[in-house]
Amino acid sequence: MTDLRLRPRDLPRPRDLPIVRPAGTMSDPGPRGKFGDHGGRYVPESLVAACQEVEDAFRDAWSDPGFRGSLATLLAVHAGRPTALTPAWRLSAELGITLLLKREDLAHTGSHKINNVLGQALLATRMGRTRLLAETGAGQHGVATATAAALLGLSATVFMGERDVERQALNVFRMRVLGAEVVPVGTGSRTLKDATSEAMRHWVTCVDDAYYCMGSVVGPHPYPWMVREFQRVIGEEARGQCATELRTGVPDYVVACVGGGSNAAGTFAGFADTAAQFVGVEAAGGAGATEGRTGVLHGFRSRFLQDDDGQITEAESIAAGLDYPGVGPEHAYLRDLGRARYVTVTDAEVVDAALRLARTEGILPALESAHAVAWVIRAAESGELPPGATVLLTLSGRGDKDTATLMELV
Amino acid sequence: MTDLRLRPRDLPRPRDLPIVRPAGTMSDPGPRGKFGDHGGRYVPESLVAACQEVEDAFRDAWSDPGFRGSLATLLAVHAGRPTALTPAWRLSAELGITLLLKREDLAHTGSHKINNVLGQALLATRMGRTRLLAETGAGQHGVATATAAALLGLSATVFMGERDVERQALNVFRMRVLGAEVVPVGTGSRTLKDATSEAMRHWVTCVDDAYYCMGSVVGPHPYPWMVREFQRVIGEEARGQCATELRTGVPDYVVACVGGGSNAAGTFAGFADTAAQFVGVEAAGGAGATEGRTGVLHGFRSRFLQDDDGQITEAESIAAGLDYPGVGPEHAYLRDLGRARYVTVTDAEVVDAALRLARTEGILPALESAHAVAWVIRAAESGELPPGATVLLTLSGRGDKDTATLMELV
Amino acid sequence: MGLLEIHLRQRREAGRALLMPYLTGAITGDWVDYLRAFVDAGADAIEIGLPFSDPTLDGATIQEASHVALSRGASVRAILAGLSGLELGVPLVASTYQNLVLHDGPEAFCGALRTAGVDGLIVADLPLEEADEVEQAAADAGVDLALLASPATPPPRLAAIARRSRGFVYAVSLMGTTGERAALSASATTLAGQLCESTDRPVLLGFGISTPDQAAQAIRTADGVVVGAAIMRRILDGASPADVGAYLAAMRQALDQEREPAS
Amino acid sequence: MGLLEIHLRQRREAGRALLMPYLTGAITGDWVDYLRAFVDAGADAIEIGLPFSDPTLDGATIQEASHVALSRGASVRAILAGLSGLELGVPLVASTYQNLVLHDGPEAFCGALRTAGVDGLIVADLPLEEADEVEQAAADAGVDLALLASPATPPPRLAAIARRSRGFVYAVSLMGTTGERAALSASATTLAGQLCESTDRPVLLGFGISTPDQAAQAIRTADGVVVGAAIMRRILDGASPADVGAYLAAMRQALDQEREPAS
Ligand SMILES: Cc1ncc(COP(=O)(O)O)c(C=O)c1O
Ligand SMILES: Cc1ncc(COP(=O)(O)O)c(C=O)c1O
Repeated sequence: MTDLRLRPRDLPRPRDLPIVRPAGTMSDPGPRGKFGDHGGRYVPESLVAACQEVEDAFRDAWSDPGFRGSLATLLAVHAGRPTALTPAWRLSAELGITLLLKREDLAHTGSHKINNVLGQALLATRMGRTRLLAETGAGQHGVATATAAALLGLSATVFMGERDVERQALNVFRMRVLGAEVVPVGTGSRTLKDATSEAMRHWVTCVDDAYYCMGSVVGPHPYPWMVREFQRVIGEEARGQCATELRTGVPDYVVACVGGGSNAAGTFAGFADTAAQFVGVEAAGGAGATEGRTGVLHGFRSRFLQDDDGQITEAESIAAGLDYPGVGPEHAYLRDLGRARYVTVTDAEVVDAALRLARTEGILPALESAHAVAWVIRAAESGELPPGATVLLTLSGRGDKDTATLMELV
Repeated sequence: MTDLRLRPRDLPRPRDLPIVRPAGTMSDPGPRGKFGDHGGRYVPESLVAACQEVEDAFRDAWSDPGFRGSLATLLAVHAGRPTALTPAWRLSAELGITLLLKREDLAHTGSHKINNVLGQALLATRMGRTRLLAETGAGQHGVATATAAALLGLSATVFMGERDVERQALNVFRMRVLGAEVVPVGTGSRTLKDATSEAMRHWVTCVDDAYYCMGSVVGPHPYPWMVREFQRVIGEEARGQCATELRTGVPDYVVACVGGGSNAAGTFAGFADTAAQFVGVEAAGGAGATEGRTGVLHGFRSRFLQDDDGQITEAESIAAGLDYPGVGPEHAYLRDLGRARYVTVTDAEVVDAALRLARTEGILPALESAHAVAWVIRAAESGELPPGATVLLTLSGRGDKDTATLMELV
Repeated sequence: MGLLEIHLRQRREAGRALLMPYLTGAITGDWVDYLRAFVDAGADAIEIGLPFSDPTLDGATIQEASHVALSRGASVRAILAGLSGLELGVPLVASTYQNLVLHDGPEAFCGALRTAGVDGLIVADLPLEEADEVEQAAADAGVDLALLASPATPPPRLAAIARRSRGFVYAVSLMGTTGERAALSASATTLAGQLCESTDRPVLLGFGISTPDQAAQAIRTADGVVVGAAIMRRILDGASPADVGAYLAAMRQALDQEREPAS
Repeated sequence: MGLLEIHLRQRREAGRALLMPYLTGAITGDWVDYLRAFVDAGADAIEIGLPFSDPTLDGATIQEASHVALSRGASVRAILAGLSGLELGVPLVASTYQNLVLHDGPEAFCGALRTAGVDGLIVADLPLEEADEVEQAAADAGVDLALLASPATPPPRLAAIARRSRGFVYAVSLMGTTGERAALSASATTLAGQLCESTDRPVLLGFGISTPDQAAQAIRTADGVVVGAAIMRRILDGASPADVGAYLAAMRQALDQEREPAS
């Protein structure tokens, strides 16, 4: 290691990065973590102190140029940031619009999840934690968590519903190869919702050595805010890239798929102070923002799919990463404000969109990301998007993981 | 498309890129395409004119800043270049060396193959061809070819051995989703060697509309040279990145795996004028450069695995991409010159190395790339690499495609 | 002071260790019979779980119980209807998660509790900071909102919880979920001790208390115990109201003996 | 001028259309009997394939034949040994791929041909630019190295090929691999015409010629034909030397008739 300028022991180290302190929408939700009526910290008393510790550590880290510099370094040298902005030439021509793709599929491990996870893992290290806990649905967040843990020498325990363990055997194996322990969860629907519940139950038992690494802009304060901040890099990079690629500088529309909503939140955040119209695209079967009603789950208040008795219902989407019955609290708020719209597309539209993008641009998107593509196609073809409109779309991940699913359908 | 500065119809377009005209080793092999005794154009007369056309077009394009600019644009906006240079912190510390990874696994489609394919596809377009032909083994080159074809609106036909079609069902499906036709080849060993033969047979029948897109630094002149030039971007980027990361500027060793040898050639090319020691790592079961003897196959003279009668024998490696009985002619030449060494590692060492990199750096490499890692580990642990040595290793691709193979073993 | 707290204070002042058994509402067709058995065995109050689909503070047993009850069609409405008009002689405390409180709104929810004769409320995922609205609604309806304290709660915050809690303070004995445990944790005694020092409100210790011995040990510092998973485990395994009654009676006896060892 | 070319020129000058049947060496145990049948049916020369593992210029039939022969243990050495001392009365032309020529080196290879009584050589993947070394070795051994010309070869290059070729010029009738075809391609006639105009060396047209009619049509411009896959297909399907002889005799007759329609 004698000849390496960049060393792990240099992490975190100061860098002269200016720290952006955003104001207005999509800024700091304050000590209560409130996005309008949403958000908050609805956790058992046993977890209140742990959440507070995470919040304190994050506030401290996020205002420390050293931490920001280390994270920027990891994102660049390990995760491959900045990711490209790809003009979807042929699809744009077919649709009569200008479609730009922010290529999170090119990030290490294949989706935007790594941005957040590297941030949280670095924070965990700073807090002296030696272990990461996480929930995962499709396995993308689990793989990212296992990756960050390996990189920083932490151990990782990932909770995953038994049904997902079966459906996503390859990702389970990837996590294990990366050294993570995968715990199958047999309760409830045996999918993401229950994996999250179980991870929170486990967290209570080990708050002193374990750090809970949440996979989306959900959970108790400070998670929705912190994860959005760690995903902000998507929007900020895209903002700069659009400024170069587009004559208008800012796109007319900013579109992303919404499961919990982290890739969308990170993207929107980069354009919060612009006139760009925000569109969050949900799965028809997991449309927390579009069809959910106010509720509390997993530590936060937001919109959730529920039955008439107030029991949470199961989400059902071809995209495992969108199989969550709720939506991040900030999305519920952006919807209340009218700052963002939330729309849904069907599984069939999603499969068509994925295949179309593959054939026009040579990019097979994750089925999650294909939701955003599907909406743009529908909206352009129906005239809802005016001809010539400029659209930035975050392609949150690559479709390799979905090949088996597609093979059964096509 | 009204608001997009970067348009497909702008391709190719001039850019003020200086055109590097390298001299000395790893430069232009001349009109005969000779690397010492190796290389050349050993094709049936029916293909001579086609090869000449490709050579003429490539010479013309490669000296045209417009072509180079277009390619650079495609590589940046579509394939995600430059790729990161990642210090392998934890493994370096364990081995007592400085190991830097050139991250071709982060390139679009998951390996370095896209660099070459975008170059050739752009050339095909320039030549007025409407169709790409390619051979593929593991399917990485096939997927890259299908991707480039989709992006540039070309059709693609990919020849693949029947055994590989079975073993690599997911990549076959990816190619088809991208719109390519996959032709299973049932002759001979029903793997890469035979797929290549069959693709060449097919090419003879359609030289006027089809462009043969070769997947490595093999084949008749100008392919070994051209593919090396298209892969040179790996070495040139790495050269610049090493200059920043390493106090010495240039690494002591430059290491890459060798199937046909394109990722190695592209990497070496960036360091041809330095004192860096080049090491090409072959599969013990596919060691054309290490154990092959002089021969001619698929249009070029080089080293090939052969039996006592001069019949080509089958390569056998856990890494499908290294399952080729020969090696690019320039590698045979670099070996003759003593400029590069070629070594082998066993399947068992490769699996260990892949798992070790996953656990220390959070990067699961392609089994092909894990060959290079395996050699570095062995050489560092045996003292063959002096303590403190600086090593640049090209990580040619990601391991996702190999998960099924690993699952059976681990 | 609400009826629940008045009742618990009176019993405590009478020298009695408090016993609050738990039942997941509508766990069986004859679930109300369990409540009667609880009273007969000497319960001082009864906690009724209003089952939620995603009980993040509950261990395997109460998760299973919630699941069974929901599969049988349990709902807040149906359970409260089942409680209405029961004259058990001890106060009832509803226990649930915030999503169900929010469903018709805290006011309607607390009003419904009142109507059903429920005097207290526990919301597992409603910490101090988020409690205002429910606190107000509960107070308006005359329902005591009992807050939870945990071993992770720092002392100043413990005081605030004790101050704002109504009915009693629920001391969570350990860092974990509900469920039987082999022994009472050290943290249980510490927490109960801290709480009893900072408030004269009844302090009930819960989570993991499974045996008469553990219960007896618990009330050396706390005012009483909550017994949940140990009961539900038996019921899920087929125990009748009489069986559970016998189990609780033994616990009652151990508690009484602990308070008055001589008699 | 080598023996092969002298022989072919003599026959052509005698007004005879040249017929060169092909056999994959060692395709069966009695493979030499096929050669005798070829001669009896009126072959003017015989092409002997030295099978290579990776015959990139061959279609399915000759690929299969090569594979069968190699599976039976065929090798250059064994095939040449089998040819040694055969007195067939027509010249033999070895046909193979460059890797086998290179294996012991062009000199040793050509020397071995000479020793076995082989007068000519065709190397499928050895175009003009790469031919020097083999050309020299062949010349030194007194073996005629016949070069191939194809429909894609531009005229100036055709001339160079015709000039440097020895024995004959092999005109590849179409852009494709060896194998039977339903009809003679237009490119065949064009190419043979161009070649015959630019050289007086015998021009043999090959690739795809399968029927007596096609052969007759071919020699309207070319000096003769090579018949390969059509023969090997029959042998792979079980045809005996006599069967193949009959097939070739019909072709011989068609050729003769085409040259002297009156007689
Ligand atoms: C590729 C991809 N996109 C999107 C999502 C949804 O997450 P979020 O809404 O937080 O961006 C996931 C979750 O697994 C994912 O894997
Ligand atoms: C990831 C990867 N690395 C290496 C190779 C070998 O090719 P080359 O030696 O041309 O770099 C392949 C071929 O498929 C590959 O997929």
